[in-house]
Amino acid sequence: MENLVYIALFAPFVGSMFAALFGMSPKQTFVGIIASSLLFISFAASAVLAFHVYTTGTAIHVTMMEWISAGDLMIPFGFLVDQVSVTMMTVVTLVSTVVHIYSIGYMDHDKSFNRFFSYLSAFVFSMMILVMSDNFAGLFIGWEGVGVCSWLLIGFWYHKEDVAREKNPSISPSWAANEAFIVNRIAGLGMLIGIFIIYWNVGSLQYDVVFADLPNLSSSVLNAAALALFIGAMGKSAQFPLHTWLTDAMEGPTPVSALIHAATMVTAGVFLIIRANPIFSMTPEVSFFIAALGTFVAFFAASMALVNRDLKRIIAFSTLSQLGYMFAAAGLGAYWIALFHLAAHAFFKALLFLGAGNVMHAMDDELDIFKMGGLKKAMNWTYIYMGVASLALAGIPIFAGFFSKDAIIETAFNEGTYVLWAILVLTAGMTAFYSFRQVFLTFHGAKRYKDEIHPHEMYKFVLIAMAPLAILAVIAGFFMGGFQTFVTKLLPNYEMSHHTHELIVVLTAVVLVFAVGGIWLAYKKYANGLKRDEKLENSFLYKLLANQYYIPQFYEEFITKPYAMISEKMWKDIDMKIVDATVDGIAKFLYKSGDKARAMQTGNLSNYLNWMAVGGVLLLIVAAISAMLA
Amino acid sequence: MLEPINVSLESLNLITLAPMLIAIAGGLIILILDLINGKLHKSLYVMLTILILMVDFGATLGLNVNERGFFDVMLIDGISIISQLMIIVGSMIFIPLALTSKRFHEYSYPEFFALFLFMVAGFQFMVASDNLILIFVGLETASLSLYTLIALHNRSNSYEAAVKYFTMGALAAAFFAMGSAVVYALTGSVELYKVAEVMATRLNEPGLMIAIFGSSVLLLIAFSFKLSLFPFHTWAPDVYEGASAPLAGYMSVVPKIAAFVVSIRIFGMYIDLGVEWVRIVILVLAVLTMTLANIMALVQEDVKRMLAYSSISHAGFIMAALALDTTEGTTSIFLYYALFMFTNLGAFSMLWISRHKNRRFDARYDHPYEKFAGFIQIMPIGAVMMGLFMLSLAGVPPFSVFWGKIYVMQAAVNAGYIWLAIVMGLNSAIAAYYYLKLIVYMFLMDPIKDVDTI
Amino acid sequence: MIGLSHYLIVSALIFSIGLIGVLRRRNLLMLFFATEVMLNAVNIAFAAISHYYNDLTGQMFAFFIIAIAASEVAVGLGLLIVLYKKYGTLNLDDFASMKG
Amino acid sequence: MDNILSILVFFPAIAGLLGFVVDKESARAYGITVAAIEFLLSLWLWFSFDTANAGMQFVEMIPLIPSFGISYYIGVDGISLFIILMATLMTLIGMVGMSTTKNIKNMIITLLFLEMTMVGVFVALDAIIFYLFWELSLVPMLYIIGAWGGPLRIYASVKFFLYTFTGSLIMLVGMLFMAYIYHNTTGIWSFAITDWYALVLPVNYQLWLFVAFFFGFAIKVPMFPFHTWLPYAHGQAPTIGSVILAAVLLKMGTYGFVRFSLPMFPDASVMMITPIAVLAIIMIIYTAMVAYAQKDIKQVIAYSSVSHMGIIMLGIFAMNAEGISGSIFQMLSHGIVSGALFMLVGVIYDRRHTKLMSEFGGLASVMPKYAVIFGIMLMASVGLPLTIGFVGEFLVLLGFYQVSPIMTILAGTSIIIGAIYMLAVYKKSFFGPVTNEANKTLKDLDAKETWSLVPLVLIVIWLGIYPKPVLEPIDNSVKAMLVFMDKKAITQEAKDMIRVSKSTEGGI
Repeated sequence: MENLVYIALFAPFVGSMFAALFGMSPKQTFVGIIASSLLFISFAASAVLAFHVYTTGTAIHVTMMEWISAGDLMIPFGFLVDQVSVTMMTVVTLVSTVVHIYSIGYMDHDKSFNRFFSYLSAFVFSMMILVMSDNFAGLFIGWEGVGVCSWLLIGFWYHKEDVAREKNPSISPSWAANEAFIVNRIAGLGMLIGIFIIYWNVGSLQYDVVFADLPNLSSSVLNAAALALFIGAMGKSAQFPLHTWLTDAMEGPTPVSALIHAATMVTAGVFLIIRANPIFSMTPEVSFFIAALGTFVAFFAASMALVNRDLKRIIAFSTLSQLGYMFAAAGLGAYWIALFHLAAHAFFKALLFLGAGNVMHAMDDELDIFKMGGLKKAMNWTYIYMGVASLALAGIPIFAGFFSKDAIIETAFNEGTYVLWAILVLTAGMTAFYSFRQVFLTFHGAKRYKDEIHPHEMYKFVLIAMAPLAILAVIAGFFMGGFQTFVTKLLPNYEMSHHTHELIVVLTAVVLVFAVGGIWLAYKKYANGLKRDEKLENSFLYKLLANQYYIPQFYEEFITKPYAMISEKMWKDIDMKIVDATVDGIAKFLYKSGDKARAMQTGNLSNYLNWMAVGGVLLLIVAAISAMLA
Repeated sequence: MLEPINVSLESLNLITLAPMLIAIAGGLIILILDLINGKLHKSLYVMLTILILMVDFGATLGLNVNERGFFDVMLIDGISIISQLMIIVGSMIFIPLALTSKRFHEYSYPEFFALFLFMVAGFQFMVASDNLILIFVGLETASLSLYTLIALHNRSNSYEAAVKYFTMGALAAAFFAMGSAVVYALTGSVELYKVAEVMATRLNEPGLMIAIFGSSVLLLIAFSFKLSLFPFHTWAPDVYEGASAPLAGYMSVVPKIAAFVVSIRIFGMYIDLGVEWVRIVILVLAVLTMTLANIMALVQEDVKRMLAYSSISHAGFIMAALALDTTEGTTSIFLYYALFMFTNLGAFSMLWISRHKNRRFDARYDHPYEKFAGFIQIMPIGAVMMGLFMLSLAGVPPFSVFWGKIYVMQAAVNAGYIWLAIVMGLNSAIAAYYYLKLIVYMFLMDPIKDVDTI
Repeated sequence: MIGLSHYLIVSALIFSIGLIGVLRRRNLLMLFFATEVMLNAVNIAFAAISHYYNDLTGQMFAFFIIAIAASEVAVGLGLLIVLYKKYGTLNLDDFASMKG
Repeated sequence: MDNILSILVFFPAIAGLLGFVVDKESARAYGITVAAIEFLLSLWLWFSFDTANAGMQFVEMIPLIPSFGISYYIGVDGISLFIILMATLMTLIGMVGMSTTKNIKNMIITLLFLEMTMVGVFVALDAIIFYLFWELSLVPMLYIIGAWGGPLRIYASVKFFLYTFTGSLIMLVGMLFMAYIYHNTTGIWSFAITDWYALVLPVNYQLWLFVAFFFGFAIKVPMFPFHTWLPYAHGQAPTIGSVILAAVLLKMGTYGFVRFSLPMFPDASVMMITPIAVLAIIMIIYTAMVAYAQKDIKQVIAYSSVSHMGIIMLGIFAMNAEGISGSIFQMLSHGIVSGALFMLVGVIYDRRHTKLMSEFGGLASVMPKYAVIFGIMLMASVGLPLTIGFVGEFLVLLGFYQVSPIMTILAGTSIIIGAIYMLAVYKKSFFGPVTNEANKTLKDLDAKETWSLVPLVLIVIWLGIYPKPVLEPIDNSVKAMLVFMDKKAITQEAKDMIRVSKSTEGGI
């Protein structure tokens, strides 16, 4: 079994290195194929491991070697395959495999094809480290590793120029990449602080040691650690106020968006909360804060998705919103539900993104859904896939999202946090609306795209590769029970109370009414083509939403620009004019006084003789003073 | 009234006089040789002078430590032997430079060598006696010879220099004489060891403080002049500029050794007696000297003048060690000067070697910095040597003056004068600038071509 | 009765006069005279003190001073002659080619 | 070979002297060979080094001035061993990648002398010998900056020399005072650092001495506000000068703190934690912001050096093994990474004769290999895990967290603002379309450059993944030092603050 762990972990790495070998050469299809097959191997290994863990119920723990040891600190490269990590591994490798195969088709015409696979596999490797590590430092390796890969992949088309924010809200791929990296670094600092707190209070960073030692810690320490770790999670999972990078990250190639910015990396924050659930379950205040923030983000992101016109950004907002759901669940203590939603979401959201990728491919990279329409005929399969994914996202029964999301909403009710519950229900309706607004605007109605564009369906193998995701998006929900028994061997179980159980039908019905209502509204408005409402589009609220509450502008005006300005000032005014000038000033002062002093050297003998006399007097004075003092 | 005094030859201990007598005799031999044959080449005189100095050196080495001689006016203690040796060695290094000269004719005068030997004898008298009369005679013999040697350089600047030096020297001599008179009035003796004894008994007499005060200040003026301490240093830059480069280097070292030895004897006595303000006055002088000379050296355009100011600053350094009046302090003076001697003489000699007949670069100066621009390309070995001398003067380890510097600083620290050590350190840092400036010109700049000044 | 202190006062006065001469005079020759005056003031002091202590050392010192003053004059005048030949003047203010 | 240290110190110097004879055309090959032999010798030193022994090894002692207690006393422990290795490595790499052609022979000879002084500083166990090499290292560097530098080279080199010289003279006074106290207490003159360690000083003496040494070290580091010589020196120095300056010379300052200040003045060091940490945090944040404002790539890296040195300073004063070991490791990592970055800037400077970011853009398209290596070094510089940059930074911040959480958070912003300026550089120069016509025909790395950079990349990754071979000896020596400091400290605060690792609690 140990070998399988290493195979699952290192197969993507080998794939990445292999692709990197050809990184600077022209496109080689076999690079993509080999990378994909290696990922499949990794997936297979993960699946076997999952089966093993499922059947035996025991975790596999391996320690590869020592990494850092200094003082009392000892950090190994240790890997832990238990119920939680094996779930993540399977989901990650599965989605990754699909995305890899998809990319062979999607990146077909890109000259940096090989490089792309190198980055993509490297990402999977980092993600695997993140989920498999048996200690916080190892988690942090993966954490930063996925950050870098995300940076590389968002900025994959680095050669694009910066444009004004009005033209492209993300300015340029390289800009978006840097934004993502820096925002994640802010969160990374929080994470590091969390690690420090844990180390200095426990003396180790191993999960098992730390969790065993938690009861000995004071609540303030626990709160601080939980909060710091959550700040880390906020960055990676793009929670408010660190959310802006996620929509900008859509500058990357679509498979990247599907894999990294929907299915896997962004859920790392949720994973962290689940992984560290012993800490969070001991800090109810922080947990509640997480739940509240999650709920807020769910609503907040959904509201922005309502009016957005960018195909990928809508999905990005929906990702953000769903992450909010997951945090809400995790914050309320329903860790396994959060994990379940995480997995289900990974399937349908990746599917949705890949579908969007197909559309982009067909539309010559057009992203504005106002300029699409009527694609149903040309892209039947894509239409079906996206429809399925949207149904799942909207939480329509039998689809995966129905089970997972409903459970979260019920949890909110069950915990007695009715405000959260109400918001989540409302958000569910909004989710249904914007998902179907997008589907209808894209596929229904008359065509609004330019005539020179000839939409066509994606390659066959790509469509086939997407099938597993579609199937899972439909059926994943039925494994909920099994999943619960599986992961609750490790995670605390969460059952609805009796009271909730009684009301379950009513609760489900309420959610369904909102979901179906949302779809119906979207259908009414958009199914028969786009009818633009100038008045609405000019209203304050619409503009506020369309401009993402002006938060990016706010950041630019109040953080980015002042930072640049202060930096400039510090350099030119403080460093040059004060610090350096003082040093030079001392030198100049000495030099000037030299100039003054040499004036005594007139060259005139008479002056010199006078100086001697003056000197004599001076000596007398000094002598007199010192004699008096003595 | 007058009783006949029987003087036995043994009690005179004439051997103590031998070194000086050898030098004087040597000078006379040279003069006589010139009388016999006026056409002898200077190389003969150079070698002869070296030989005489060698004999002198040997004679000094042969002296027994802690003896007195010649009516007890000669004092042969460790200080006197070591300083005599240093004076002779310094002179021996200086003299061969005469051989290199082709264009300047001062070295072709045999009188030059005779005067030089008399001067050496004068210095030796100064250091080998604690009798104020003999010190005075030695001082004047040496000084008068030195004035003449400067004037022999035979340029209008050198006359001006000689006259400036002479006039100020005469004034200083007067102060010295007056100071001695006051000491004599106080104690009835001019032998320093007796003076110390008598003064120790009279130190607490009321009203005498003024006299002690006067004597010390007058003597201090005289020696501050010799040691070129601020503000009695004014002659030094001009005289160094006017004198030939090696002589300037010589002046910055050897006469100062002699003057320091006398200062140690005289002012050491005062400090030992517990006259604390002498120490304070000397410290003030020392700090002023090293600092002001340093900052004046910063702005010099001429390397020779810069070196002049730097020598003044170094003298300030040493003077501070003198004020400590500890064994270490005194030792450090000799160590410092021994190391400084080679370096500074070397630096001045390099100026001598690099001289031009015409002032190509500057209307006034012989050795402006511009002249040394790109020196490494013109004269690589010379530039490297000059660079080493500069680094050494700046106190960069492991070059010689660094060791002198830490010894002096250590002495200051040990005597409890940490602030003094810090002042010395900061001054070394300031000084590094102007030494570095020359290095920068020599190594980092390109030669200036086609300068059509005079 | 004229005592030691009177001699010393006279000596100090003459010394001061000489000093002032040195400081104020512009002509080199006069300046040399002034230094001679100072040395002679010292001689007076030495002679007087010598008498007071009934000790010959002071007189010896005075003799040496006289001798040295003489040689100083010899050297000094020699210098002045060359200088005069070169510059045609003995005014101090004219010799200031080296400064700074 | 017991005298391997002496060989290490003097081999390059003698080779430098002999180098005068070597023909100009072959000077480069000669220099590389000598540096390679020196590096192999230092590797040998590492292999014969006893990792388990935390004390001084390969000690040589020849009295020079016995009456004054000055001796040629050298030795190496885990703390200095790797800095020596880095010095020899960076000299070798620098020479391999060197593009200077003007006066190449002088350059080689100067570099070899510089190598002697660098190794000398790190092996010296006698304060005077230490000081000697310390000061002597200024001279070759002055020459390198002054002779091969940019338009302001003379100003920059003189400023560098005088600034550091001033600081070290104050340090010299401190050393002399230390020797004096030692003499007063024991009656013996000694400048041996190990002897000085044994001396327990009253707190006020410790403070004054600490301050005196501080000036020497802080200017060298350079700590805020003494850092302004550095941007000039780097800005004007030729590539090789910047590489050595950043990689090795700056480390002398921080090494000095570890070698002198901590074990000699434990109480004063503990008392000075807050002031030094404040300065270090200012260094970290302030210079990182200044770096962001720069227009010139090299200046960015120069200021980033100051920022990283702030991290190192912080770690040294963490007073626990995590922080100090991390600090020393960070010295190595900063040496290698900033050295590599300066070489990378040199690569582009050789091609375009400009270092202004505005001149570039889109380099990743024309020079992919260059972009990759730059990218790796950038990531190492911002402290990405599994690169060398992370280990040190992580340990330092971890270590200092124990001292002050708030200050650690402030210092930790370095991982954010470090990323900001480095990514800004990368974006401006490497990303975007190739707008400047002159950049379209740029050649990618040639063999010479690749050969000099690839080893560094390998080290960056190797030590990022498996730092143990280096970290372990460092850690052993640091632990021993902490035990010693704890034993020596006289005030209770110091004893409380100095944290002895559990594994060494019972003493060594």
